[in-house]
Amino acid sequence: MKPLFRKILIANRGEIAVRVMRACRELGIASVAVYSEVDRKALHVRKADEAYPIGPAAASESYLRADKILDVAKRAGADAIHPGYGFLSENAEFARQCAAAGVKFIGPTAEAMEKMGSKTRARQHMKAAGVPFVPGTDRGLASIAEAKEVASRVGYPVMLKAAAGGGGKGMRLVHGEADLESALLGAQSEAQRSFGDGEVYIEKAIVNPRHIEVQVFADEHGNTVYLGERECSIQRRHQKVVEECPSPIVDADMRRRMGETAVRVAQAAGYTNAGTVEFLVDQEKNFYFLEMNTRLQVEHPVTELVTGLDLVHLQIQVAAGEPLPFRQEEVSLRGHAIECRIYAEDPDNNYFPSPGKIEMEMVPEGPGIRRDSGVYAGWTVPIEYDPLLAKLIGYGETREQARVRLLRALDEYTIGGIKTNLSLFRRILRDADFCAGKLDTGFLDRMMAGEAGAALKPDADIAAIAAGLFTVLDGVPKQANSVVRVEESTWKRAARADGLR
Amino acid sequence: MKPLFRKILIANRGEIAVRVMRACRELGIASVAVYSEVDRKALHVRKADEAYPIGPAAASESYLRADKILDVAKRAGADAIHPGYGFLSENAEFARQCAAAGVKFIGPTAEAMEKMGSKTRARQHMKAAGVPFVPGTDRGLASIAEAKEVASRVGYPVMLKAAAGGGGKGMRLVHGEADLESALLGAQSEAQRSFGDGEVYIEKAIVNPRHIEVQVFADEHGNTVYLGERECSIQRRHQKVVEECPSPIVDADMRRRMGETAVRVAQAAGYTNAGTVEFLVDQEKNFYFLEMNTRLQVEHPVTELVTGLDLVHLQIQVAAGEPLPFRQEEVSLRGHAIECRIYAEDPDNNYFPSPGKIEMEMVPEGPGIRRDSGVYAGWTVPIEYDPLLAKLIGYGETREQARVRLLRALDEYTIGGIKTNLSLFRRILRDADFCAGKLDTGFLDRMMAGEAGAALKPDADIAAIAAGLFTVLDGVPKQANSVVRVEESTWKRAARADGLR
Amino acid sequence: MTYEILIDGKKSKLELQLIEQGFRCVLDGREVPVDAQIVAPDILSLVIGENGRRSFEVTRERMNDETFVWVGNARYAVEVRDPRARRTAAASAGDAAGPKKLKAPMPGKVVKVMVAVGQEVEAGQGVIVIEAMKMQNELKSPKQGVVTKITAVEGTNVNSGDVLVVVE
Amino acid sequence: MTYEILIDGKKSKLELQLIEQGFRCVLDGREVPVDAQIVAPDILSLVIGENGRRSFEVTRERMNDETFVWVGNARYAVEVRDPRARRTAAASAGDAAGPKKLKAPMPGKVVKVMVAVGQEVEAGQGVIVIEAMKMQNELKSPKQGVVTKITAVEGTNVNSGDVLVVVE
Repeated sequence: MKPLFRKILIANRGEIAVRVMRACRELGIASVAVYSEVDRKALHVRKADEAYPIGPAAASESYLRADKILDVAKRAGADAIHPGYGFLSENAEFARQCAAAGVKFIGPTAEAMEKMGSKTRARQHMKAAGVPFVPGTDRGLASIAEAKEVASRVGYPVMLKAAAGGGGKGMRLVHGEADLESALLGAQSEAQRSFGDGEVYIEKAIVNPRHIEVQVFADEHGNTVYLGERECSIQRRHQKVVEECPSPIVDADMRRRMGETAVRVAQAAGYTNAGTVEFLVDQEKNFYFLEMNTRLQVEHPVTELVTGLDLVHLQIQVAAGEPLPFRQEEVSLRGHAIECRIYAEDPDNNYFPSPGKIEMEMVPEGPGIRRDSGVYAGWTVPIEYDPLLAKLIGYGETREQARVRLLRALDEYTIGGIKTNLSLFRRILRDADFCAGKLDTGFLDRMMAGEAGAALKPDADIAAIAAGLFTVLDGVPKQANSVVRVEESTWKRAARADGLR
Repeated sequence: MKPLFRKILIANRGEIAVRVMRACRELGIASVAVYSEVDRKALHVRKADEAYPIGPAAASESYLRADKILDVAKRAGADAIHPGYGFLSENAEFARQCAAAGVKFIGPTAEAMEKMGSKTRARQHMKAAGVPFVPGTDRGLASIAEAKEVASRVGYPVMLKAAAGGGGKGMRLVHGEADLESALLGAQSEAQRSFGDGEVYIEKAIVNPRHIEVQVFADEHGNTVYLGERECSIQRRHQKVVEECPSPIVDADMRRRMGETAVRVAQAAGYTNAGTVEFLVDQEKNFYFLEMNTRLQVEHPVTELVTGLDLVHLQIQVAAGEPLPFRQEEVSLRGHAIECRIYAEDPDNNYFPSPGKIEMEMVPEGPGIRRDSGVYAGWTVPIEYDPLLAKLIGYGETREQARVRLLRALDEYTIGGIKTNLSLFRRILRDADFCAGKLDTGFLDRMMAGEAGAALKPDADIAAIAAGLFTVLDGVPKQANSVVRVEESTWKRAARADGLR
Repeated sequence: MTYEILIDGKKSKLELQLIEQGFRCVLDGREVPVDAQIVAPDILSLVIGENGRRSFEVTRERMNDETFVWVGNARYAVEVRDPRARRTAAASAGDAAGPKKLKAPMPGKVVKVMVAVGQEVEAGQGVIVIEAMKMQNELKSPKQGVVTKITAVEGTNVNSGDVLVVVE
Repeated sequence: MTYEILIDGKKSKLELQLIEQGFRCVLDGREVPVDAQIVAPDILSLVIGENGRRSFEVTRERMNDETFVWVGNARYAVEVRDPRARRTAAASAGDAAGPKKLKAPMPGKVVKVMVAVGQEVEAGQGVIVIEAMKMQNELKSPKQGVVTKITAVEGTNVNSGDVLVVVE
């Protein structure tokens, strides 16, 4: 069998670089790591077949430097580049440079990225493909009369937004017609002040939406499929924290409708390889196109576990020109998977990032548990990059089984030396709304605002006894010889040590 | 929801005890460990909610002592006992004592075990249920004429076996009628000498059979299902080494026929809970009943991965009186799983057991990999028990994907301080016959007899350089403070140390 | 041997006496049957009790100059005072009256020093901003007083536990 | 610094010289660009070469008094002779003429001692049977000679590396 590629450069770091390298190893393809000055000892360098330094710690001087990465690809003789997520993964110019250098970019074409890169351009393409958007106007409102007409047509509450806007300026949430006129005037003058442009338009306000995304895959022969959805409503500071597949509220019919819409989005952009179409879903389960992510997502493992597919293998196969090895009707979802993103952040300090040296790591294993990690005990998590340490994914026959398996795995998981958000997941996974599948993008803020239930610390006595015993046993000399006699107990050594005092 | 049980005692040790405890934790049930004198620090004691000593290292004084175990169950207030595999798991008397003590034995009834415990009794029950056996006679041959008649009816080659036999005494393989008479006389006189009983019978000789088994599950309400098969032909000294699901040669029709036969076997015995029906399969894919294992098998994870079910959860649910939560037609196999049994044994010394202290363990993780382990770095593997350390299981969309994922995981797996058979799996999984699915019970002996291909050692230069560097770096003092400056490299410290010399 | 042990600030008295099969353990006057084994560096397996022998895995974590133990999912700050070293321990226990050091709670880059030497500060007043992983964190004065020393320099990296400012 | 290194018995000469950015490494007269980092105790990350910078993870394993390194899946027996300690190393290298110790290759129980002190044995002749995990293993004499000492006692447990018999 001809190998798909000879050598793949992974233009990334952390868990995703390791995950791609594992796929390369499995497919008999050599892997090339690149690393910044602070990443020489990183796990992705240890796991690679070759490794090249690309400059200082700042990503702008290393992982974002297309020129350096292409230079390494040339030196190493790599015939493909996997960009992972983040960094250069959605950079059309980089994809174009790869093509020019004769190195296959494992992802969509630069053209497809550009079609999706700008929200307004994406919107035009998608409208043409009949993709649903949040109802409203695209252009500025000419009068209060028009505003009233549109608002009553789409239904209250509505959101007024500055056309030139961003950052919440010129935005107003309006609950009924009585408030519309003053809100419009306020929004227009704020927009004028902020952006020098008073144009304001209306969208239906989606209250407490769910964030649900559809995984799509397209080969280079015109075949495009959807691979189920992911529920990503549990977010903090617009960052996903927990994702699952399938969504607790999506049934077979809704899945098909969302999936077919997502496929139309991909086809309208001439999309190839893995991509994700994000939707907002309102409380009546209407879904609206939000944007397309033109790369592999962090949360792809939940889709892998439920579809039984390996998305990175598929990415590499499709990039090598192979057709998708299955048709839409052969894709089936079985069971349920939930992912927790383990971050280096301090739960006692508003989840502020907590880089530093990992002094200890006890990791979970066993039935239904997958861990994709980018770190190890002894590794110093640098201050320069994303705080994602690892992803812990639980699979089960049912959502409930996936949940309890994850809780069991969290019990087995300890990271010492730096702070992590492990305790957050213990709380989320036991939350009544979570258990009931009642999720929306406000879930996490509501949970955090609620009773913390004062971290359970029932074993202070045990802690006290253990603290004393650790102190006593520290005084026991380590054996010079690492082979310990079966019969020889810690106690005998302690007794001898005591005798010496 | 009422918990299934309040507290389960696990009457076992090693990986299976840990695996059952994980299920207990997931189901909200407290777990009770028992341990012998050498197992105080064993992983199953560390993972349990409660732990009780039950005597000296010898299993006959501890793990096989029904009285001690039932006494612990009473003291701890356990309302169920999970026996794991081995030890007391197939001991009908123990199951009966549990029932008498009011503690639920998680497994079949004593009566069902007894029906299956004796091969001749099992054979009678199975004949009545129309289960296929290797063709031949059940009773002694009256004459050479009868022998010729039976042999030509079942077809050559045939096996002559002493009715009172065992250990190969009084056995003869006969390839054609010309050899039959002298072989029969020889077998009869050998049987007479060995057992005081010259009775000899004929069976069709199954040449290079496959060993394929069917997982069955029965609840206490009369529902019995089969959960696919496992191919277990790769054996050494009659011990399974690699198992997979599904079998490379079983198609949907054969699976249904084997499955329905296995269900008839279970029903004929009034069987409940998890059980396995073992078959010999000849080269024409005829299958013959061998025996029934009335417990959870070591290799159950491959069935779990391919069916998406958790067999230990199911065992506990069924033992608590719940009906099976699915019907036969809802069971589906998806993908392929392969298990490697990691043993403490020395590949350079005829795979002789190698207990001792595990000084180092680097374990594989990531997509499609499950590891069920009973050990940890720092643990001393005792000399008294089975050498199974852990099970490494690979899952994939296809058999090939499972295979390459396992090979990748084996690359990530290092155990130091004791010898293990990890290298054996690297060889098996790359063997051409294995890759082609050409398996039978002679596979492993043939492979071992073939070219070892002289263990590949292409990196002696790297080893030499590393050995020197380790020696130099040993001279570098460890920092007193565990916090290492990001900027401070090993080299600077080495330079300082050098300067001090 | 008797220890004074602080768990999350709460004081206990622990007596540990070496006996044939391990330790005799008395916590605040109550005898607790304990079977303890070190299973790996900083990991202790404890079985507590006679009937109802509960099994615990306790992990010790050292972070900068603090020590914590994990019992299951819960993390406890611990301080052990050896009676023989009592004077030292007592002397080093800082109180509100002395100088207080503000230490970096995590590695990062000092992006702003908001005070000057000699300046009066309130307890809880922001004095330093550290950036890590693209987020900024304002560190606050540990007490009311006067800034007597500033070791943090804007634009430089610091490690977890480094002293940044001293307030007296 | 120059070392004599034996890998699976094959001798190499390795020069390691400390320079600004690490080591200058010359193996058997050939300069090899090396970037080495200890990532954990006994685990070394090596990147070798200038173009085609190959990455290796090398793990050191100590078993009884032998040392091995793993490079990928392959395990190499190593012996490092420091030139400054050369005489000691040479002196301790046993040869066929001297006494040879038969050591237990794994922990187990001595079930049979098949020789007596003063008895002549052939190289490869079975002298001791050890049982572990229900399997018996016959240990063979390391050389032809006379049994001068037997420390193994039937029915007792031994550890890996324990001397069982000396043949001279």
